[in-house]
Amino acid sequence: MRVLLFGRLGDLAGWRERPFDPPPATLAELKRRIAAEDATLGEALDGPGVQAAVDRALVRGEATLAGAAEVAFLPPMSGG
Amino acid sequence: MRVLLFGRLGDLAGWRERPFDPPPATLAELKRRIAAEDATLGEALDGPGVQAAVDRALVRGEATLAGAAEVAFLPPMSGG
Amino acid sequence: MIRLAAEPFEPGAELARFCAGRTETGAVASFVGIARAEGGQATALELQAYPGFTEIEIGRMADAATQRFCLADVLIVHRHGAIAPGEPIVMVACASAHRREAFQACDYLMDYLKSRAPFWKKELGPDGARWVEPTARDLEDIARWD
Amino acid sequence: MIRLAAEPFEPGAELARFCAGRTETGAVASFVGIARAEGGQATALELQAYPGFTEIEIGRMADAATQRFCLADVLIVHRHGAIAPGEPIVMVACASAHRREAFQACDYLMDYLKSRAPFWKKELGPDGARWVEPTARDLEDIARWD
Repeated sequence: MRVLLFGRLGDLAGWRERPFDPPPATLAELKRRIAAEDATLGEALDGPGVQAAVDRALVRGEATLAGAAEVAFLPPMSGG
Repeated sequence: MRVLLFGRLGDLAGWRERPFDPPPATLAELKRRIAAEDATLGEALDGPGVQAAVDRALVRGEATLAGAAEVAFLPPMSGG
Repeated sequence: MIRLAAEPFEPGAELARFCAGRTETGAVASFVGIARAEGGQATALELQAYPGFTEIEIGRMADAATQRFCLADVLIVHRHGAIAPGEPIVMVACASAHRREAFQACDYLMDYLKSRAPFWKKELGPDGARWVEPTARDLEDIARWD
Repeated sequence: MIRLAAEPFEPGAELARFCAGRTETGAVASFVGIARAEGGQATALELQAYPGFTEIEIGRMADAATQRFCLADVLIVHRHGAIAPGEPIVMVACASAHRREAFQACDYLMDYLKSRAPFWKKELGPDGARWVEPTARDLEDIARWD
């Protein structure tokens, strides 16, 4: 499974894309594994306005990752 | 002195530009002379929303035409 | 920049010029009004201007909009003469530091052009010609700004 | 039409294409956002998109705007990658039968892009880099439409 970090999350982590194998079963497990390696990043993922997308669809709250190929963490957005 | 008619006034009169010599002394005199020749046009010049410009400046109500080179009658405007 | 155009103009080329070299005014709102075919009901438009008066009156409104909405630049191009369906009639572009002001200025100037700018517009259709005056909606639109 | 552009685009050429052959939808409102130099305080912007997700999310908003404002057509072009001062970042164009709807749709889509579209924007200046999040004004702007 691929994990993508956007905006300030990528700068904070020092990476923007990483494989996670074996794939975690749920979004909560993925966050726990990330926090275990990098507590600051783990906290940032639960910070205000950070959303998650599983296979390019926004999810609210908890989500299963069974069969998911890509999880992205999206801090507050601003284009234009 | 030159008189210009715009929009539907020109169609109504059958002309868009005409010299008026000797020049009338006031806007009222000009309108009287026009109405004497063409009563329908004379009435239209006093119709709703018709404005007059003397030497390319809008005038309200009565105006002297001493030294004026051009009087234009402007029906309701619409561009764009 | 205020321009009366007796010949067709190309809005894309106008916008390209208007945006070029703009490194401090980040917001450019624009509007293009195009002559409609009305499904064949309109075969052409004839737009009269009063050259020497029309530009000055429009310029006055552009100055007022510049003050009111803190614009860095305004462009108004307006056709006159015979206009075929599909041809641009008018283009307004407003550059400002912030997008809200640019949008509002553009909207305001279009409302003004529709109901108070010195143009007279005749629609020629299969059933003859008629002079177009501001619609009830045009008058409501301009009244928003008074 | 929604397009993410990795290279500079030319708003004039986009507008020319968007207006071409338009004989029934008389009103085209557009907006161009240009990277500001901020008097030398901003040396460049870096805009991240999430290709494959960003286009779909923007497309959803463009469809919503099309319904809400009875649009005939929408164009959104948005840069990503490194953007120099003076380069266009975003262009929105909306075609409609009436000008008010075209303006509103354009305004709405820009508010959306500023505060809810999947982009992340880093300003690089002489004092380093900072990630830009929606401002208080951006959040007020988008709240107008809810």
